[in-house]
Amino acid sequence: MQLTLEFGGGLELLSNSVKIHNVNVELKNGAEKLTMKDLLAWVRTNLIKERPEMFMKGDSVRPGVLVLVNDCDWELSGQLDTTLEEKDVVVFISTLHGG
Amino acid sequence: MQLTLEFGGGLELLSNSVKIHNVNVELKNGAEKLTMKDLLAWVRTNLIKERPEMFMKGDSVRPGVLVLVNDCDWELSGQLDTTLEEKDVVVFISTLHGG
Amino acid sequence: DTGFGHGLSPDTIYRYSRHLLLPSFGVQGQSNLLKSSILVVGAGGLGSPALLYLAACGVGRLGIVDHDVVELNNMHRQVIHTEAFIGQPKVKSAAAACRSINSSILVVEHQEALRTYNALEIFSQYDIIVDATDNAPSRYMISDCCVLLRKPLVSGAALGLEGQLTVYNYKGGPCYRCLFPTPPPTTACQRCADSGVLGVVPGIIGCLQALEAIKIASAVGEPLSGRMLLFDALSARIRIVKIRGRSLQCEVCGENLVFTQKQFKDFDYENFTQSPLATAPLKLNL
Amino acid sequence: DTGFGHGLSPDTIYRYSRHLLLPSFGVQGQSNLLKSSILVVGAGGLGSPALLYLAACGVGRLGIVDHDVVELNNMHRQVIHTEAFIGQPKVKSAAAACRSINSSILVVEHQEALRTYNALEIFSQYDIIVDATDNAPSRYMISDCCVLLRKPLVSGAALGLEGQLTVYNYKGGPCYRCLFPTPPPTTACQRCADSGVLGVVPGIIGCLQALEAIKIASAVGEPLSGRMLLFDALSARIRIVKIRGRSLQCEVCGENLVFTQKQFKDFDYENFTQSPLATAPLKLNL
Ligand SMILES: [Zn+2]
Ligand SMILES: [Zn+2]
Repeated sequence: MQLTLEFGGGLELLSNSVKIHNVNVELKNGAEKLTMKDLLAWVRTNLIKERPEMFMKGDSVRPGVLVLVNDCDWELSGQLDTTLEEKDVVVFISTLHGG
Repeated sequence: MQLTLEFGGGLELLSNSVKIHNVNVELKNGAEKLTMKDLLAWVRTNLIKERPEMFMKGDSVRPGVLVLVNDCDWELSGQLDTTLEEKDVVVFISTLHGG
Repeated sequence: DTGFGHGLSPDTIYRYSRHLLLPSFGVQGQSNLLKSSILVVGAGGLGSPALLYLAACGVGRLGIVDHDVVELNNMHRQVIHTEAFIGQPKVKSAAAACRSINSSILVVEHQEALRTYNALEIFSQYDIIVDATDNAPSRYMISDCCVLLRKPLVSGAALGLEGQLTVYNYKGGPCYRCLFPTPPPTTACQRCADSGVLGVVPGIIGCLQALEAIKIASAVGEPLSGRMLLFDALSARIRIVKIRGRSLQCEVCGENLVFTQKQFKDFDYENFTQSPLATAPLKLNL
Repeated sequence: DTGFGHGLSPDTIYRYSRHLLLPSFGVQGQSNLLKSSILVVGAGGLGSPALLYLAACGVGRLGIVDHDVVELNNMHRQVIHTEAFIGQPKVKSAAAACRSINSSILVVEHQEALRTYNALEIFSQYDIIVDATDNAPSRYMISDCCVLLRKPLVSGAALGLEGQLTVYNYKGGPCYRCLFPTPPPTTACQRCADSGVLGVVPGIIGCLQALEAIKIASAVGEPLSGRMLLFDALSARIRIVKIRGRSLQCEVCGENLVFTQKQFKDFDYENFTQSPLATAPLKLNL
C-alpha cells in the first residue's frame, strides 16, 4: 500500500531528518486491511533510526504527538483502529512549546 | 457532475458575496465530457449576478484572474480545454495589488 | 453624523478608516474591538507582533504579562523591543511601543511572573487570552485557567523553522488538555532558548494569533477552533487540519467538572510537566 | 574560536545565537544573511513587518524606497511607524525603527518615488527586491526592472481580508508578466486606500515576505517560486497552489529578449495599466 508519511515538530530528527517519506507498506500475511496500529509498528521498525522512546510509548505514540490521517486528527477516525487506504497521507507531529 | 467552485480576491462580490459554491453541473446533451470552457459558460449563466465583464472577457476569464483546478494553475492543464472530473475544485481568484 | 450612530469620534473614524471601509468588518466590527479587552501572556517572539497588531487595530484594553528583561539575544525576533530597552523589563518596553503607535487605547502592564496564585485574578480582567509563552507548564496553566474562567484562548507556538496555532476553549471547542492530557517527556520539550528559532517564524505565528484574537473580539469570521494550523517555513508549506473536539473525559473541561479554582491554585505545573516555568539561560555549545 | 571560522564577532554571535543554534540555518545561513542586501519597495502595510524582521534578522544592507509621509490612517496597520512620526517621511520613520532594533546593520534611505528613471539604478544596489507596494503599475514596473537586472522578487499583496504571496524571477521561474501579461481593467484594481484592509492581513503577508527574502538571502529552504500562497483571513484558510512556469511568449522575460533598459525607461506604466503610480487620497463615503 502506497502511503505518504510526514514527520514534523522535531520528530523528523528520529528518521535521519527526512520529513516526507513515500513508502510502500505490505499487508501482513492473511491480513485484509492495514490499521494505524500496524503502521506504527512498521514505522518503528523501518523508519525510526534513534531514540524510539521519543516516538512511541507502548503500542501508541508518546504523549505530545499528534497523528493526522488525511489532515484529520486520528482521534476522529478511531486512533489505533483507523483503517488506512491507498495513497493516504499520515502526519506525525510533535507539539511545540517555544515562542 | 459535482464540483466545488470558489471565488476570491473580490470576485465573490459578483455572486452575492458567496465564496464557496457546491454545484452540480449537467453535461450538455450528447457531450461526453465537461471542459473549463463549458464550466465558464455555466458560471456566467448561473452564478454571476452582476457585472459579468468583471469576470469574463470573450469566452475566457478577464485579465488578472487566476484559475486553479485542484490547486493547480489551469495554464498547466490546458486552460479552456481542461477536462473536469467529479469532485474537482475550481478556484477563480482576482490578483490583488494592495498593501 | 460623525459616529455612524456608534459614538466613534472623528479621530477614531480617521485612524481606523480602512477597517470601517470593509463591508464584512465595518463600524460594528471596529466598535466591538474598541470595547474588547485582550491579555497577551509573554512579550517575546510571539508576543511582539501580536501586541503590535492588537495595539494598532484598536483593542480597547490591552494587557501584557511578562517578568523577563530585554536581552540582546532576543532582538533577532522580538521586534517590539528596541536596543534602548536592553536590561529593562519587557513589559515596560512592550507597553511603551504599543502606546507609541496607538495612544488612544489603554495598555495595562502586569510586570510579574504568571503563576497559579495570580493567574485567575489577572485573567478575569480580560475577554480573550493570547498564549505567547515558551514552555509546557505555562501552556497547561494558562489553558486550565481559561477553562475555569470560560475565556477563549489563542495559542501559538514556534520552534526552529516550524510553527503551530489554534484556538482553545472557544464555544464548546477543546481545551489544551483535551488534546494533550499527558505532558510529553521533558526531553521532547525543547524551547527556543535551548534549540534555536528563525526569528520571523514566531513573527508569522504571532501575527496569526493577533488575527484570531481580532476575529473573536470583533465577532467577525470563523476562528481557528477545532482546527490547527501547522507551518513549515523551510518548505513554505502550511496545513490546516481538523482536530478532536472537547473530550468528555478531559480532567479539566470534561463532563465531571471537578477541577476547581482551589485545585488550580494548588496545582504544581512544574512537577506535572517536569519542566520549569522560568526560562533557562542560553547555552551556546556550537 | 570566537567566529567559528566565519569571522563573526562575539556580539554578533550573541545577538543571533538562536539562529546559529539551528542546524538547518546555523553559522553559514547567518553569514550569508549578513553579507546580503535587500531592498523593500514601500514602507506601508506590507513593508512595516517585512522591514522589522529583515532588520532584526541581520540582513547586512537593508534599503527602503518610499515617498509618502506617515498619516494617522496608516497607523492601524503600518506598525513600524509611531505617532511621533506623523507628517514625516515614511522612509525616515521606518529607517529609524530598523536602526533602533538593530544598530549593527546598514539601513539605506531612498526617500523618493520609484519611477522608471531611478528604478534601475536603485535596484542594481541590492541582491533581492521585496515588492511591498499597493498598486498595479508599480507591480509591473518592479517586476520588469527585476527581470532586466536578474534579481529575485518577493511579491506580496493584501486587500480586504485576503492576501497573496509568491516569488518571481527566481532561478528560471516566472515573472509577474508571465502570470499577468495583460493588466486587469482599472475597475478591478482596488487598492487599500479605496476599499479597506484589515491591518493584520498585510502584517501576515509582510512577515511571509520577510521569510521568503531570508530564505533566498541565506540560501536555506525552498522559496515560494512557481507556487503562490492564497490567504483568506475570515475563514482562516490558506492554499498554496502551483502556478505556471516562465512563459516563452512573455514580452519581458520570454525567448525573444527584446525588452531593453532603454525601453523600460521609456515605458509608461500608468498608461499601460490605466492606473496611477501615486496613492489616491482616501475617500470615506460610509
Ligand atoms: Zn479539556
Ligand atoms: Zn515573464
